[in-house]
Amino acid sequence: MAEIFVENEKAYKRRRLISNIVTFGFLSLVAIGILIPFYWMILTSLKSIQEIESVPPILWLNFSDWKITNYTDLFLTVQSGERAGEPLFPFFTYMKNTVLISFLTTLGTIITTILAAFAFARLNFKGKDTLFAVLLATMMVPGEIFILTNFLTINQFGWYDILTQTYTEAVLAMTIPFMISVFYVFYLRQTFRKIPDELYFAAKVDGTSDFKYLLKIMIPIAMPTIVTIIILNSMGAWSAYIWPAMVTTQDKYRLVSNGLRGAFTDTTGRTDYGQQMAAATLVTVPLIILFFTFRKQIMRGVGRSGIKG
Amino acid sequence: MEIKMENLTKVFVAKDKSEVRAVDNVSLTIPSGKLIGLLGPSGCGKSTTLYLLAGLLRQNDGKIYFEEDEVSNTPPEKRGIGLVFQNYALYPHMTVRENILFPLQNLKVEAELAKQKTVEMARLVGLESMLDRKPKELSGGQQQRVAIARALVKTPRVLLLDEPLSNLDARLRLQTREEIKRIQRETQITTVFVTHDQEEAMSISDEIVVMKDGVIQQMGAPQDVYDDPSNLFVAKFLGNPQINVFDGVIKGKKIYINDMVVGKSKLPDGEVLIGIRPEGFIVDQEKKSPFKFNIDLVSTIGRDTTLIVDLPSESDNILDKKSFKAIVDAMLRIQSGDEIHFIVRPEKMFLFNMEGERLE
Amino acid sequence: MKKFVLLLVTFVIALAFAGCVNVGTTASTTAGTQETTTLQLAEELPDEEVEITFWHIYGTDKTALLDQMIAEFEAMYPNVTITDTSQTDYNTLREKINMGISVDQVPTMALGYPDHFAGYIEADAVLKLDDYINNTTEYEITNSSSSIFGETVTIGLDLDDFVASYLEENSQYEGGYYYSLPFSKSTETMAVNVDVLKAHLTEIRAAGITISDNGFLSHDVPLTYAQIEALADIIVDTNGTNTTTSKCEYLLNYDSSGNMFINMSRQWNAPYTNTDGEILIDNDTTKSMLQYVQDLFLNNTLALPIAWDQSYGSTNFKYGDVCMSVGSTAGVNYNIPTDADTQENLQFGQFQVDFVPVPQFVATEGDSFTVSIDGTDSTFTGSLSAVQQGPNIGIFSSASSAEKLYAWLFLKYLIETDNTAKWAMNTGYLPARLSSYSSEAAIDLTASYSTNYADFLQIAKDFWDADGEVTWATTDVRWNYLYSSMVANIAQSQNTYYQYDPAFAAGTNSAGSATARVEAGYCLENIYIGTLASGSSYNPNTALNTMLNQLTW
Amino acid sequence: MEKRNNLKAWLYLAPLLILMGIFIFYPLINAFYISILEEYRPLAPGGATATGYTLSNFARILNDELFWQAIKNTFVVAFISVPISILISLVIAVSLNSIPKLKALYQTVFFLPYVTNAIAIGMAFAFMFHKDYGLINLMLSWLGIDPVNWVGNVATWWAQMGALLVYTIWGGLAFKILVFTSGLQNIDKQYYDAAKIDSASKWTVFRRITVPLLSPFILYISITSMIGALKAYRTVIGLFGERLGAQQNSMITIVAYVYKYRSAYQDVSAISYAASAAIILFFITVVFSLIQGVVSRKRVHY
Repeated sequence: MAEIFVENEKAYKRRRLISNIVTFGFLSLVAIGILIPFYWMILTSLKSIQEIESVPPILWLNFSDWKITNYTDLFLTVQSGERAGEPLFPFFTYMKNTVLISFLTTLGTIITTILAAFAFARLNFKGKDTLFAVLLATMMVPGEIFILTNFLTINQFGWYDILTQTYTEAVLAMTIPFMISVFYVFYLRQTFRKIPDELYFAAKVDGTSDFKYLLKIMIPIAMPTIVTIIILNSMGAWSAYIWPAMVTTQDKYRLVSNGLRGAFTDTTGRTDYGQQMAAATLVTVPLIILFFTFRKQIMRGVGRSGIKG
Repeated sequence: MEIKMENLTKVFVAKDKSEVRAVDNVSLTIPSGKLIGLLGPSGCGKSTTLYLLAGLLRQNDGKIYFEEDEVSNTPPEKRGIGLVFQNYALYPHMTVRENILFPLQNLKVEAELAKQKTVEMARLVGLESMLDRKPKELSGGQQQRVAIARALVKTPRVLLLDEPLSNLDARLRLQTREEIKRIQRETQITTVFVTHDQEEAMSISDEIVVMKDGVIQQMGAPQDVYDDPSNLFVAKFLGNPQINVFDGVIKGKKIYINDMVVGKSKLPDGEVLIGIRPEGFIVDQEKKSPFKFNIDLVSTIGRDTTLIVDLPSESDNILDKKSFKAIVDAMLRIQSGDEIHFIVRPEKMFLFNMEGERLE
Repeated sequence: MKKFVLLLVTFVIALAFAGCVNVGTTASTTAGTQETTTLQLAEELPDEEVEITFWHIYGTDKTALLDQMIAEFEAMYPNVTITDTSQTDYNTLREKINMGISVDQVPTMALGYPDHFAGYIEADAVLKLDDYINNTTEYEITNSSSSIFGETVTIGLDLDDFVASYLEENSQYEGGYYYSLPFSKSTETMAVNVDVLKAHLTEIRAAGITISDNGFLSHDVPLTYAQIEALADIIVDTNGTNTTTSKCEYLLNYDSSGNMFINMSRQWNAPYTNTDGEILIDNDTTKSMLQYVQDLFLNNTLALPIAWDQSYGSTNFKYGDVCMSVGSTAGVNYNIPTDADTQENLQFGQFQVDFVPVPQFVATEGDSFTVSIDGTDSTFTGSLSAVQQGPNIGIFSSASSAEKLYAWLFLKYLIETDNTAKWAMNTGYLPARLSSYSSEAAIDLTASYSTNYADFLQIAKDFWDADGEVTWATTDVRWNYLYSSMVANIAQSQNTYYQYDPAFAAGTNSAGSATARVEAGYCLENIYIGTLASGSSYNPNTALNTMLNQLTW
Repeated sequence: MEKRNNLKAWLYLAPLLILMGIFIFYPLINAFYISILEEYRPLAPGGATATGYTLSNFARILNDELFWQAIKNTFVVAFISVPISILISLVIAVSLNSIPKLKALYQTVFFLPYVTNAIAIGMAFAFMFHKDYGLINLMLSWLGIDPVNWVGNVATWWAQMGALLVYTIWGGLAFKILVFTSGLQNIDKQYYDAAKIDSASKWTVFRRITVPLLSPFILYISITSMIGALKAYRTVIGLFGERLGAQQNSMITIVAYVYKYRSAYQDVSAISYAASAAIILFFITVVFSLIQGVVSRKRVHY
């Protein structure tokens, strides 16, 4: 039998306090660790070259010392050439493209996902389980395996016309192959399956068609999941860069990440960290704003997506 | 192990900042080696009291002693208690053996001994053959017994049971009730048993404690409390069917219900509440008693007949509900529509003031 | 079973969309086997609207001049529109063209390196230019609105006016045909910190090196590596830059490790690759050479820009970490310390910079030289060699005959004597034509300054003749062109021993010449890292083996 | 169950299946096909050609030192970053669960890396790891540790790997923490009360209650992050740029290896090498998933 340990009120409170301090201390330390790269990125973007290259590094800049030239330089107009009149870092063009691509991809994904999830959740057909297993299995396949063939396919479709590619074609090439997500089908199917059968039978008795039932009953009920899918999927376009670079012929058709790739180097090949960080900040900020706007949905969605799919 | 609670108070603060005094200034001594039933309707604070004893909740005020040890600030793991949860809280990923072994491992009991104790305990609760099953492979009753075994294996000073039978079906409940009683008797551990089921509490407990709104109403041996409730709440809470409560008057040492004399009292004149247990009615076969009614419904089960009497409309005021129940001998063959004269057994009749406090 | 049926069906459906692979027993490559048809040109110069696309990689600084030339050309031929597109870098450019070839979508003409063209030739996508070069057709311009109305345009091109090694580079392909013509050529020169040399005049002269009183080395006779080693003994302080004794931490930076490997292989007559695509680096001379280079690395005689985490050593040359730096002639001005630099970083202040030819092992072709490798002297036969680099322009065969014709005319226009000179003066590249050196045409370099190429070259000569003590006013525009002029002179002095590396596409068992060059660079970098980082397992042998592993299989 | 309505179901599935057929199944099969083609020239005029079928593409990959370097790097990233980040995020999730206040704030902060651009933050990390101007070495100097050359050209392999691991772990925490906190919320609090009664120490509770009860989540996370780690690429690009390492290719990963050949497909068979490498990656992924599946059957408790 354990020895009985009796402590007084004070000891109890102290113990609670220490345990709280340790916990909060640990969490705060991690939180700082998480935030540091963001801070460092923004701080660097506000420094002059001299400040960036000072040793030891400057950890804090007073507001009055902020240099926004790194940002303004990004928007300096190119004097001549193909991109004459456009900014050095065509942030707004990239943003516009990214938002459009993200919107279209998400729209397409939602449509294919809802239809397929409905079929898997609600309808009964031959080979359903096998097909579902096959689809799930494709989630394991590294996407790299597809990329070359897909490029050739896009070519066959006439969307990659090196000389005459239009914006529409570029958009098609960037969106159509990504209008599928087995993961979301799986995720939505789970939600659909939680909707009681009785509702379906009741609707059937009322003479509602399957499609109407999907539209009027299932989709509204599953709305939180669908919203989650929409948000998660829209964020994807922010990170995409291999494919957009591959299937677009012109810089102005590309997405934000592609803009970052053209590493900001000065004429001697030295990295211009200030400009680089300014561009990185510009790319990061919209996402962060989006995140804070939909914080609850995003976090709930991602959390749930992790719980058994 | 005697348990003593002194002025124990637990206040919960809800999200809207409103306060609920779940346990309100409770002082109570639980004698060593007894099985105590902590009884009350849901929300009365009985579970909170149990959790305070366990140390899972922390009192806002007051003290708890196990014998002479004050354990008010002792964390649960150091109080030396065993607790059986309402839904058992068996670790789903551990086998029965592991579940039982777990507390011993935590107490660093020597492995060989721990093993032996586990088997002993499993034998005590009759689950020797199930040691290697997972909880979900057991029936509710079996799970319950594993929970008890786990609570007992470390030979706790106190065993606490939180509504341990509520998840069982009726038959199992009876059986397990006996089991708990047997085990408690064999181990002689001071046991506190929380339930909202008065029948359960009364059948199993050495003593019962009736609680309401965080306050102890009465404590005593089950039959004592039943026979001598200290207030209307206790009287109503104990007994099935429930006690019948009538509005009555005392006039000149006599007790009247609707001008019908039902007994005598030394109390001064005035309005009272009269509680009469269903078994307190005796059918006056000579039909002399003025206390008479037409019977509405008769149901006979075995040797008892329950009479349900709908009160005439003009006598609305005599009862807190529209009917009362009387249990009489089935041999009387009473049928609905019969007019029956009742005599009330004085020991089954309790007088309360309008606030529900017991008079005399 | 069902899922296989399903997959099979999908497969069949999908195959209907995309093209099939033609699997045969013989490869259908036709490089060099095409017939040498004599080009039949139209009677009249076509007057239909012609759009020519031209892909390059130039940034804004150079596209301005290019745009100007395009505008001029379009004025001459009003029915022609030239769309130039920068593909930002050579890899993208090549990748895009390669993709384009498979789907028959390529620009009319493009900039490219020989190995790019080797790939295009393999895919039978690029035009054999001999048909135009040797063509005798002449057109009279009758288009009334044209600025060259009434003039006669000849199709043929006189190759005699081009630097011989450039021509060799552009006709090294199978069959000896021209698939491209030199456009924007460059070579390597060596920048020298004159102030540091000047501080050690006596010691340098004692080592038998010619040096002027103001610290200028010879601009005609290259330093030998023996002299480099001697200089290292004098002005390298391995503990770091020592400004009080005017010593640098390293003697010589070499920007392009790939160039260094290839060029030094030639200087040592060490086999590297050949036009058949054979990888020949696995030989004793190369191994000795790498051993020697490692010794240079070890005693800080030689450094690569990775020593400072840079792609180029020019910044650290300015900063004074290194006293000499070999780099492309196109990047001269990055070596000059100016007011724009952070002054405290300039350990020697704004010192005088001079440019000299790249170091050689021998003074005359075929001489022998002796080097000490790990303390043992070995003798080799050497060659003179300087790297020749810079892109050429080719025309794709898929264009219509009118497009090809105008593309050719445009190409011809770009490499016209005057335009070549202008391009050279503006960009720091070197003229591909000999006549440019003596081009009489004065070219407006700025609104207020106009010169011809000969005068341009004279700027440096005047400066050198005065041993740096010129009396030009600080506002004199010649200061702006001094360093470009210097490297142009140096380049000219090197052009008798320019060498190019053989271009070839990847084969089934070995990589292409582009990969070979890249791996050659890694090889030296790996050796260098092996000398710098204790954790590296690289030495000359392992680095060479890695290179071999990457190039052959 | 309702009657089978085959045709209707396939109609609903059609948009997904058609797209998958074109962009997933066909390229998948095609990759296998390409990988066994001999002297494949996808860009040959008049259509792709090959001279026959062969397994030599795989042989070439397996003889390539760089491929083994990629395997080594990828495995080190996977086997170090995955367990560490799982452990850290478990501890964080458990700590988060135990604090009464500010939970939402901390959760939000911890989630931030999830919603950022891998390249952008990678560049920020690269700069943080800069030998002279970076924050990491400054912080090390506070602890009296000499500056380390993390991502510079002459950085040792382990220094680079260290930087890559730090970035990888940093980027991977968000999702794991979120999943684990969601998982923790799904655990009945009574088990913890029971454990307290059973005198379990905090560590015992963590080890014997929390971890086993979270095991389905841990398994899910370890499979997904293992697969994710095997596909590491953007972290390397973000941190080191196209050089894929402080020295050329020193941090190359399997996916980067695939891309290396993707961009070299003007070369004969280069695409076949890329396909072969992708297929090897595919099999590695499958093997890992299977192993984890088997482990799960033994170790995941319910």
